[in-house]
Amino acid sequence: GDDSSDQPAGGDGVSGQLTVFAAASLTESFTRIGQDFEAAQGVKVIFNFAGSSALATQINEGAPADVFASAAPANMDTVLDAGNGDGEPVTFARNQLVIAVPKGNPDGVTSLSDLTKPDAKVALCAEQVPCGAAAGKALDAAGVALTPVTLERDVKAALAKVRLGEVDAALVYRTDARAATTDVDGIEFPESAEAINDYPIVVLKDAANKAAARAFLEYVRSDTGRNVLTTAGFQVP
Amino acid sequence: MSEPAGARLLDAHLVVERGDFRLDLPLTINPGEVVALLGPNGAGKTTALRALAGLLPLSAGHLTLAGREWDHPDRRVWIPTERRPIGVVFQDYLLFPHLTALDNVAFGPRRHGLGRQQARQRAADWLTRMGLAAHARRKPRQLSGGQAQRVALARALAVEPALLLLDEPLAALDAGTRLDTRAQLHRHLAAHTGATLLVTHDPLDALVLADRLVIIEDGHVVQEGDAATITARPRTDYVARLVGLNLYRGRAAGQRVRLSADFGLTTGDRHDGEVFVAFPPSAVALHPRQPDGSPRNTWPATIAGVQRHGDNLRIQLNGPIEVAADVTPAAAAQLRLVPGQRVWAAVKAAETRAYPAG
Amino acid sequence: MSEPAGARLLDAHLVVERGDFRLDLPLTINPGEVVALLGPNGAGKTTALRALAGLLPLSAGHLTLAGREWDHPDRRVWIPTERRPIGVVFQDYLLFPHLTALDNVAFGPRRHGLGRQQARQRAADWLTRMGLAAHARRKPRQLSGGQAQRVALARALAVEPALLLLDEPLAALDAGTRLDTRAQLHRHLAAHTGATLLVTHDPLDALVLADRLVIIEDGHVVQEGDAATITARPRTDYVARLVGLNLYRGRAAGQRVRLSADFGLTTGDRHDGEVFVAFPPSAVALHPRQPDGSPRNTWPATIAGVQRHGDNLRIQLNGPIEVAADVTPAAAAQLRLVPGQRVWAAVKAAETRAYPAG
Amino acid sequence: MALLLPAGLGLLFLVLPLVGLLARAPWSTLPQRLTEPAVLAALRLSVQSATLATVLCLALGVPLAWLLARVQFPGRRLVRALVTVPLVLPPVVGGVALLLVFGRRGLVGSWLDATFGITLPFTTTAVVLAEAFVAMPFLIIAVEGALRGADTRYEEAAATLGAGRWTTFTHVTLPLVAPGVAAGAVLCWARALGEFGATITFAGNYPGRTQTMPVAVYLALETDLEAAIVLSLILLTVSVVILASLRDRWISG
Amino acid sequence: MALLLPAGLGLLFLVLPLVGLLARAPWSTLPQRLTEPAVLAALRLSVQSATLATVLCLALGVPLAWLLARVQFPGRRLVRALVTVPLVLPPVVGGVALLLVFGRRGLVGSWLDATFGITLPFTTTAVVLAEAFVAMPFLIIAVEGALRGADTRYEEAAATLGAGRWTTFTHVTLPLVAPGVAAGAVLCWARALGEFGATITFAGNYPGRTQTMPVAVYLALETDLEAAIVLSLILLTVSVVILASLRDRWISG
Ligand SMILES: Nc1ncnc2c1ncn2[C@@H]1O[C@H](COP(=O)(O)OP(=O)(O)OP(=O)(O)O)[C@@H](O)[C@H]1O
Ligand SMILES: Nc1ncnc2c1ncn2[C@@H]1O[C@H](COP(=O)(O)OP(=O)(O)OP(=O)(O)O)[C@@H](O)[C@H]1O
Ligand SMILES: [Mg+2]
Ligand SMILES: [Mg+2]
Repeated sequence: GDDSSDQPAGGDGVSGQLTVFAAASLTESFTRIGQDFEAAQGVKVIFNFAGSSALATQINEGAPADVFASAAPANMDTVLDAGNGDGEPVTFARNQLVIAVPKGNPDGVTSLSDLTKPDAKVALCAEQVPCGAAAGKALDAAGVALTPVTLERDVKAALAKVRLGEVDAALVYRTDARAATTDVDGIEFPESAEAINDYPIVVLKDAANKAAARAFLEYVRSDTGRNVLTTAGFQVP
Repeated sequence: MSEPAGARLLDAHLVVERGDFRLDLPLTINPGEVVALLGPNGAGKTTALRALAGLLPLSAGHLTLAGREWDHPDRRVWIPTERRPIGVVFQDYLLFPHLTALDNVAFGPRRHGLGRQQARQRAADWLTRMGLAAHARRKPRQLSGGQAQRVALARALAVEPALLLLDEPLAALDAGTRLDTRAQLHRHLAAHTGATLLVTHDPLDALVLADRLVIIEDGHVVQEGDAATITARPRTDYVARLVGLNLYRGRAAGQRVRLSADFGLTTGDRHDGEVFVAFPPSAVALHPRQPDGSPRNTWPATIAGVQRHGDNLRIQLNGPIEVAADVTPAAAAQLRLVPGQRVWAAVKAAETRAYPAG
Repeated sequence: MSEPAGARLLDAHLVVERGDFRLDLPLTINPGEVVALLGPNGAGKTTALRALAGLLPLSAGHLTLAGREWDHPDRRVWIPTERRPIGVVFQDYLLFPHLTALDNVAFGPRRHGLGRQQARQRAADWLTRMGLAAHARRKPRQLSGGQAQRVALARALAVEPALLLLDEPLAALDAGTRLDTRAQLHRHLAAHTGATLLVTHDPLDALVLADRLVIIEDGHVVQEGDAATITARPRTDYVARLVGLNLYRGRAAGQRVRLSADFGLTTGDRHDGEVFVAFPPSAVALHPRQPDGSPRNTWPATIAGVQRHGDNLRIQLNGPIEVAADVTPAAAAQLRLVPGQRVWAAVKAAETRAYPAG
Repeated sequence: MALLLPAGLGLLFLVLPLVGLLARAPWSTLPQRLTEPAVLAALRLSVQSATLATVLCLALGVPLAWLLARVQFPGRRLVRALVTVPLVLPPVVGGVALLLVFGRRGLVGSWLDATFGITLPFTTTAVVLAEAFVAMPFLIIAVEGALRGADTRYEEAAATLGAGRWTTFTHVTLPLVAPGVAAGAVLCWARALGEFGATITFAGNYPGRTQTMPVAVYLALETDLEAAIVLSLILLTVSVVILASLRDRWISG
Repeated sequence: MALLLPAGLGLLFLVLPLVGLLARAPWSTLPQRLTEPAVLAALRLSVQSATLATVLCLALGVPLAWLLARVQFPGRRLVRALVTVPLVLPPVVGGVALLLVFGRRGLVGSWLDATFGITLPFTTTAVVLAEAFVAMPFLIIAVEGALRGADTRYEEAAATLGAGRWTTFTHVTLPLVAPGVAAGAVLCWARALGEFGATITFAGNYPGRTQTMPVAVYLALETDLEAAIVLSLILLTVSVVILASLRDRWISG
């Protein structure tokens, strides 16, 4: 293996290497933040991006990690319930639903109720995943009963169905719609305020490099970090 | 049969059950002795050979070679095939298709501890002896049927086995090669101090190569002994056909033998009680009318079939007894021997042989 | 050979190349005729049979049956195997392992358009004729070698082929069954209006079953004709051994034939030029000292080997010519015939036959 | 025995993880899971669609395997390589590829939609197609291997008896390679039964219509590891029981 | 030809989706992708670990297949059924199971950690183990099928020449079933190469250490569908080239 051992110390008394387990939907933002952090602090950051639930399982089975950034509070709770968190998690980002429609909005969708037309094909996320839970809440708030053709396993899959033209609309996160502006338009709707998804982050109990872990947490919530996240479409508290 | 027990190299009583079929074969072979196992198709020859090789376990009985027990179900003794010092030529050769002829023959010597070079050298010697030096590098698929069989023979002999088992080793060879290979085999078997069991259909192979013949039918021994005895005194139809004799069973009173309620023969020998009567097809003369003259056996018969048989014709006759007769083509033409024709058959008493049955 | 071309059912010139080996065999068969193809191992018999069956394409030449071209590479004509009205018995049977004996035999008739019931009925008839009715429901693995071969024969005959191809159909049969099966085969072939090619090693099979013999060596015809001619006048060592004669080639001047620079024989026939000389092993007499008396061929020889041969012994002799001699066991005992012993060989001129070579 | 040691190690390696799952499974919830209608529906759909996919693979894949094993034609190497494509393609990408072809806007799908008004995605048919796409190479490669190992002289014998290629294939070749076909079918069925990525991508996830057990397991994993383990064990038990009963019958038959 | 039609259909069904991918792929980005060090690292890791996993599967799986095909022992039916477990287990659950056994807190893993200080998860070894676990059944079933199809009388002949079980196995049985073993190894390698769920769960997703191509494809799917397609096609091309060159050599050898 070419895994680097202790790096020369730099910055504010933090050094070495840092392992961050982060939700796959954070791949782009966290990669950018990680690079900035490395440059600023001289700490080598290693990411393990995967689904939040898989990460939670890995952590609970003893994976060597310092920080866990989850895409949903539920998976964070799994880790905390097993006693693997060090302190309280903080919410560093929020995501809001939009209606993704093909570029140019051919069906003229403007609200959730437009999705209930009989021949409209709609993709939602499954209720087990955060975007599905959020969609359920939003639909309840709007008082709209909707029968989707599919309950996708994650928001990217739902978005892909729109991009490939298989469905006429899908409820996805604003960040995802923004990343795909070449193919889709994101239509904001008021009820999405009722269904906001929080991204919590925490330092782990078995962290080998707690100093660097805390520094990373702070860096994510610093202006630099917030900037990256906002650009990607997240709301930051 | 009458040797002291100590001289026996192989001492076995093979009992094997295979579905409906049951083999029950006592068998002993002395050092250097070649025993031929003959019998009609399905008699159990291959079954016996497989039991000796350890490819089929005995159901009962025992199998001992040189005082060492190989298989004894009652005592739960069992030596697996690969630890038995045997060599086998299978009825369909079973040459390893992925190895050359040379490597097929070298396979056994390698397993018996020779180095690669030595084993190949020995294999090359054997192939040369078999006249196959030019084919050493061929794969079995590129060999003709007879070439393959000679390679199989070389493969079995190359391990210098204590018990050599041959399942029709010469069946696929052409007449010339057969003569040579038989001669080679004879030379080798004569020098061989181990026991040899030869399964064959060809009486000539058995007569040339074997010291003793064991003939089985339907899993049981029907006759056993040296070639001369068996040739002279067959005891079943199968053996009679094997050695080319007409054979009948009957009740003797002096020279007269009654074969059925209303038919009998006069024989050259005197006996009393159950006997076999045998005479060769060439001893049967055919006549258009009842012959008279010197006292002989005569009876009317109908021609059932005619075949060429070497230079002669072999005539199958129905009548009070079924009999085969050999006549020259000239005689046949003169007698107009066609199926359905009625003729008289005659056999001189002096040409028949009678011997006790049972 | 001398029949008008119109009478020929099969008219072929088979040229096949297989690696180093080249078969070049002109072959014609008339309706109802049985031709036996004989030759040593590796001569190309199976190759010829496969070319006729369409399992190997010709490299050159042609193959016509009943005026219909089956294979003619020059004209790009090719009829695939399944559309040729043939029946084949393979050297290793190739019974379908997943079908019963009955279904193996019924396979061909089914393919030739019979209904399931009719095909099975015909198959059952054939098995009964082959004496295998009791084994109809067995799978090939449960049959003995000879039983399997009879099923293969029934399978080939059941399609009533225009060209019947037999690759050693009787090789695995025991002597008794062989006689019966040969007789049945003979009966069937006699009734068969198609052409039959029989590949065999057994001269007896060839003599009994075939109307004409074609003998090949190394892919080429060396002799061809009816049994009587070939038996009387072999032209190669292989044929001589096949028919059991000693054969030599030499230069004749009257009754004297010079075989080598310093050895010659006196023969019964008069010729001039290149001739063959043949005589049977039984014509060779052995003497402990040079015999005198009536004019005969005598020469000193050394015994190279002794084998039993039927009731007699066959002695292989070295000397100015290599020769086989048959003597009775009694004579052998009297002469003390052991390898290395020096004797005198004698052959009467009247017992030798000379005929032109080339 | 030099062979028994690695064999035992191999078995252990395959079985230990199962033991791990069994140890972790919350057995008390099993009866409740087993009576959930959604679980039963997913189970039935999985078995049905895997079976249909296997039938489809047999119908198309066995002839293709025969083509590869017995017929010389130009481009055979390429075809043989192409057959392995779905093996290596990550299943999710395979699902995307299926959408690109059979989807509403796809190469074939748009034509199907315009001509017959058929749309495949989000239907049970799509589940079968996705599973067949992923599982077919297993069948083809196993059957081709068996065909190459079989003795072609039996086919020659059949030809001399008047059997054409098709009859020879159905009456001689197929019975001879039956164990190989059975092995291939087992692989194919098992792979189809466990298929997840291509299915959820091409057919989506709707309970009772396109939600197979692996999809249900995946979604359960998002919230509840124990529930996912129980569902997996149910799927496993059903398949092992079916395979065990079928394979021994096929093999001995 | 009644066989050519389904064979052609089957081929079309396998190839059309590939055509769809090729049509959609952003070819202009290909050169840039191919020079990205992360892509090359993932490609190398994928090929290496799939090859190692295949070697491991051959070493353990071939003896196990022999055991199943040739030795009568009580519980053989059960063992045969257990072998198919990883086929049906959703790969992610397989990864969880591996964690439960070989993880730092796992049945075997905790002992390994305490005794030797070895932790398997999140290492390249873990990638190989995860791939081997998922791919081994393909090898075992293919080889068992080949062994059952082989003529056991050659093994009898070897025994009469003094060869014990081991020598018979290596010198006679294995060469005879070489095409079957090759087919099984191809299946196994391809399955290992495409493996994703168990790998990312058991070994994680560390570039250069455990990030194989399928894992990279998964991550690319999160951001950019086209990028995922290009990566898949790269993986595909490499594997097809390797398989095409290897298989024809093996089959003719
Ligand atoms: N696997 C089997 N199951 C049941 N019966 C069998 C099996 N194999 C052989 N038999 C039967 O056992 C008997 C003896 O067969 P075996 O092969 O020993 O005969 P054989 O004397 O060698 O005949 P051949 O001269 O034709 O080779 C036959 O009746 C045969 O049908
Ligand atoms: N596949 C092959 N490739 C190359 N040479 C072959 C092949 N098959 C056979 N031969 C060679 O062709 C020649 C003729 O073989 P063929 O099988 O026709 O002989 P045969 O006359 O039938 O012999 P036998 O009486 O031993 O069966 C032999 O020298 C053989 O070695
Ligand atoms: Mg036999
Ligand atoms: Mg031949």
